[in-house]
Amino acid sequence: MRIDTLWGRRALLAAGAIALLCVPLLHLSDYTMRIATMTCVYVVAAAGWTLIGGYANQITLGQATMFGIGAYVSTMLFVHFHLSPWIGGPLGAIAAALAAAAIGFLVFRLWGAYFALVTLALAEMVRILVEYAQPITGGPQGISVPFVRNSVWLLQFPEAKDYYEIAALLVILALALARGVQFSPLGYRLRAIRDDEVAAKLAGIDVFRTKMIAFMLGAVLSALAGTLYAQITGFVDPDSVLSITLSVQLALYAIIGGAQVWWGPLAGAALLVPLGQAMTGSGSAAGAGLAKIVYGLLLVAIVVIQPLGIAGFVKDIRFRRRKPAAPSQAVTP
Amino acid sequence: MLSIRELSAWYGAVEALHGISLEVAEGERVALVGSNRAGKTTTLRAISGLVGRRAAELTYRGADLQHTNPYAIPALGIAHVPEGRQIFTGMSVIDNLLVGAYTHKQPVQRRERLDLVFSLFPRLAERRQQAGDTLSGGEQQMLAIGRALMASPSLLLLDEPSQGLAPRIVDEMYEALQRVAQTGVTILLVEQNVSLALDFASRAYVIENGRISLHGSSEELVNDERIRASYLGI
Amino acid sequence: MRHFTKLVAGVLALAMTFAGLAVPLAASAETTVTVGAVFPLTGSLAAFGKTSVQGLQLAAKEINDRGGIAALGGAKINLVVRDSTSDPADAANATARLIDDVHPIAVVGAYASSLSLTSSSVCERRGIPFLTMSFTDDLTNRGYKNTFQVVPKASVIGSKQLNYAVDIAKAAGDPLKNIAIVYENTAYGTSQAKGLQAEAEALHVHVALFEAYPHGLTDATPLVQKINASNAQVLFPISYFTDAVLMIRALAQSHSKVQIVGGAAGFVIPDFVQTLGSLTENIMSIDTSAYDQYGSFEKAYLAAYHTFAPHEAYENAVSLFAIAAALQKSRASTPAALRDALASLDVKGGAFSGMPGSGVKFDANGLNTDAYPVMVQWRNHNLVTIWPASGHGVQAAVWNGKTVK
Amino acid sequence: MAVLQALVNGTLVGGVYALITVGLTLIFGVLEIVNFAQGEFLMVGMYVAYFSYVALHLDPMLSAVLAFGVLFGIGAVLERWLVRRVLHGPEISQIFLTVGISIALQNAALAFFGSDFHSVHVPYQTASLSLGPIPISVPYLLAFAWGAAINLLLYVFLVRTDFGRAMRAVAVNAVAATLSGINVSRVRMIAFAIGAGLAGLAGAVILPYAYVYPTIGLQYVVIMFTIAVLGGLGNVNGAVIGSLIVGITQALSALFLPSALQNLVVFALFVAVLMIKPSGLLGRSHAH
Repeated sequence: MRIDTLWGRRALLAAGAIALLCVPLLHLSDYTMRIATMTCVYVVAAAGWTLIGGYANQITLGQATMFGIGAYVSTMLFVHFHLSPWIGGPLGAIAAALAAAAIGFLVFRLWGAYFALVTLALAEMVRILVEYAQPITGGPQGISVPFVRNSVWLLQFPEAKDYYEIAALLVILALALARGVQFSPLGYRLRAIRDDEVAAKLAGIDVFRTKMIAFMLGAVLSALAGTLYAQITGFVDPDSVLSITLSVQLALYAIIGGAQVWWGPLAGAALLVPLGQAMTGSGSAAGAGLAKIVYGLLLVAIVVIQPLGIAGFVKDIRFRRRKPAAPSQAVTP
Repeated sequence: MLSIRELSAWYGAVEALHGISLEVAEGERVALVGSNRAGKTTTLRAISGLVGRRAAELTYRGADLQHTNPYAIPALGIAHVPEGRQIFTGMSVIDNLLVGAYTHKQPVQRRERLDLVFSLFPRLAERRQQAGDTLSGGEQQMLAIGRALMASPSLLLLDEPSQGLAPRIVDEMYEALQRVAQTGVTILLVEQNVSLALDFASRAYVIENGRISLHGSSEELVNDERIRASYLGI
Repeated sequence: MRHFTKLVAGVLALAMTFAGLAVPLAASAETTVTVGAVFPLTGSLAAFGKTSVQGLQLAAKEINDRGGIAALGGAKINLVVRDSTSDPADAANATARLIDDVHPIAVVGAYASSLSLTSSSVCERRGIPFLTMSFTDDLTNRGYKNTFQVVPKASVIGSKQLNYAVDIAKAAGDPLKNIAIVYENTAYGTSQAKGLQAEAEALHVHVALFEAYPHGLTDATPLVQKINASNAQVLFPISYFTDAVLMIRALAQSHSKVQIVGGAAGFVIPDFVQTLGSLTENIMSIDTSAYDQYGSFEKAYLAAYHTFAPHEAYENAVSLFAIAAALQKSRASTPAALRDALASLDVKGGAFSGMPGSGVKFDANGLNTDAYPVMVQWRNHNLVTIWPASGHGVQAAVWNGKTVK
Repeated sequence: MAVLQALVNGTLVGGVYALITVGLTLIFGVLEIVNFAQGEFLMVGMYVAYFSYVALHLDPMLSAVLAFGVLFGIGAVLERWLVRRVLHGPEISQIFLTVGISIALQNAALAFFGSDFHSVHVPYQTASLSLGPIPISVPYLLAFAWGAAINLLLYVFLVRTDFGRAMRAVAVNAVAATLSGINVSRVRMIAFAIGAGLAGLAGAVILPYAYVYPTIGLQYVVIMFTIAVLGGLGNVNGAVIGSLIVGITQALSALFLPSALQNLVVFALFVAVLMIKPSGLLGRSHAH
């Protein structure tokens, strides 16, 4: 079945969005809903990575910085000034966008591996500074978000699952943005940069500006996800929201799902977050270790077989694409 | 010694050569001429296995090149001087030459080859410790040829040796190539400068859009109307 | 290509198998009481999660071997262990899942303060008692009804670390004037160092060096250079094992003779003496339990794991013993009833003897008010309790080579 | 005096860093991929040395050779079966393939060796020599000596031997190297294997003053990247210079700044250098 008309596609997307919002009607267990909620948070954060890392192939290993800024700014405003996360979250997003502008200004002229490693170093610098600025940030001890009361205005609910609808709405918003960008002139410019930056420049694209817009938009998404994360877990510390591990994870979700399409983060996080959770169930270190070996091997297998991730597999199936029979061996430099 | 029948070649999925046939005999100097993007470079790359290719026959001294790994081809006696020189930047002249002698490990033989190269291109001897990319264009071309000669080839594939060089340097280069040929090395030359090529070679093939359109002795071709009109500008 | 598709299929199949294994069989509820345990079994804290779980398992075995909970018809403790990983959010997830899956009557966890903070939040929201031996003050500062901290909190540990050292130094006739404090830049390090610093100020001891360093050092020489330059009489390092090892080796290399008074954690585990050997001789450390008083638990641990029981193993066992005692007293069959029983618990001696104060009694915030820290010292590859001098079975301290009477 | 001591310490540590980093640099130089699993190779090397010590009472300074061999083998296999497949693939695959390998190795170590900390006991562990009033740590000195020896050997190998020259040729221009009769795939495999082997060797050599557990690689990997990029990825001499700069910077900054900010200075230096020279101190510029 293929739905090719514009209205058909729109209807399908709307149905998907409604389905996402209706998940609580299934009466799943608290834990399952908790994971569904966390998955939504990571979808949004990974979508932030996709805008720059996937669409423009600027592989940043510092997206946790944006997530962390979102988590910290809203939490600090909440704890110190009793400001609702509904205000603190957007302020955090603005702060993340500004941080993205500053970082982008430094790194956008670097290519490939250098870009990746410098974003990693800058993210580490942010983590060190947050740990050092203890009076404001709580330092390495982090900040516990006090549970004031069950309140929509304070974005405080007793259970993680109660955040589901908000998280799902944010997912719809984030994916709508990602999809909008993908098919907009900005998306074409980003793709041109991904395919060949020099050619894009020659074709008159303002490469720096294009990357910057995508990076800042991505920062906003990841920061909003960070705000929600802080409210759900009730605790932020540098190790959990500013770590290299988180940066790598966000990129992984996007890549496994398919970094070049808007729904990649959704597919990736929806597969990996529950899988990762399922694997931590084991009660012994050896068992837990073995489970995570599988996780590593899965990643290895996917990048080797299909660098375009799940989206690549889907494309192969939809177009029954066959590679032309390769003639005898050729060497590429 | 080099026999090619029905050779086709691809860049990815794009076919760039459409079944060309070509012969080079022991000790001959053969030129392959044609306009830009006609398939000259691709032919040489197909012989060396740098592009995907298929042929009814692609043999050198009886060895089937289609079933030989690209890196094993130089050991059969074929040395390829690629388009654009492709010297190893950042490595010294002497190191570039020694990499060329990678398949020839005996020190005595290397010494002899080095002496030969330095006698052909004395300027390389002067600059032996200099980094390859600090040389002038002509010197870089000499280095590329010298590197190929280090492997003691019996067949030399030359891709556009005159490209981007001053006329005086080109003359110097071709004088050196004459001397190389006199040592018994067979030469298959790709050259955009057709008069230069026909001057140097005894036979030539004309390639157009991935197909051989004409071939014959250099004398015949120099006098051919079509050649004179299209390539020699007479 | 095909064989890679197979590889993916294989990997997925394996993953599913693990996922399947993780779902426990429904426990037969009649004769067992299910207690959850959430500890880091993977990631950088895995080593401590492992020893914690070992302690819990021994405690469960001891309780069950003695006939289970007599008041509940000899019900056996069914301990269900889950990996919190070393990440706070995952610790919360693991706790939520544990509660959904096995409906434990209580949860014990999660060694590290950051993990316990999120894990206890989940338990609070679900009304399940959460027992912990994590140190941080935050745990029992939040007004939670269901969090019980069996050990003294970090600020108290920090202040006693200095307080005892001052007393020991005075008893040795070498009053403490000038000290160096170095601490790892983590929740544990900073909160304990603050307690230490406040106490130093109160007692007018000069802090010549107050230095945080990033956890996970690759090289301790710059830090050691600073320590040596401070000319401190005593060094108070608050470190996990890895940094402690680098620091003590680098101190030895620089011929430093400074008296070390460690801040528990890395200084009081079997790995410490196994790795550093005789370099540990006479190193002191503040601690939350008294090794020489563990009794039968100590013997059982030694027999099972061939090392002495580290404090986290014992203190987590104490959590389980406290649960057992509360169940015995109240015949509780629900988490809420158990919570109330724990809140009014007051037990002494027996299995609790290894806790200084040898008892468990929680205040309104869930902090064990019976517990206080002790000073321990490495002697001939063993830990002995040396302070407060009035305690039971306390040995004489050795201060800068001098035996204190 | 304190400055002098810091310089000596910084130089020693820098020498050790050079040993740890040189493999990463070699791999990038020849294969143009950043190996995120290099820290885990170091970890495996440490375990090799640890188990050699337990089973055979071999000093890590000697079992370093064994660690090199083991990691050489692992590196060769990984290159042959996995890395090779992404060399011409998108950058994303290149980065995340090695990330996947590192996750798998870390957890394999956890599953098979357990989460305990391990170290060795050697007589020189806490020994130090005196250079005037300045004590010099013997284990650091030995590790430094290994670092110097390895870098010298590698230099001689790359400059004086045919295979080393071939490796440099492949790094610069794989097509021209093929035309010179060099089996490029094999050279890359061996370069990766040597790079992995050197990480293993480094792991063994630092074991006398450090310790090993499954996630130890994470502690070293960021500093490795910093040094490699600072010196110019792919440039072996650059790695040595970068190592010394980082080692000395860390030691000196500790004199004036809180230890907690020590790495901030290193990262700041690193970012600053790249702003001025985007390919690192000795890096060649890339036409990408």
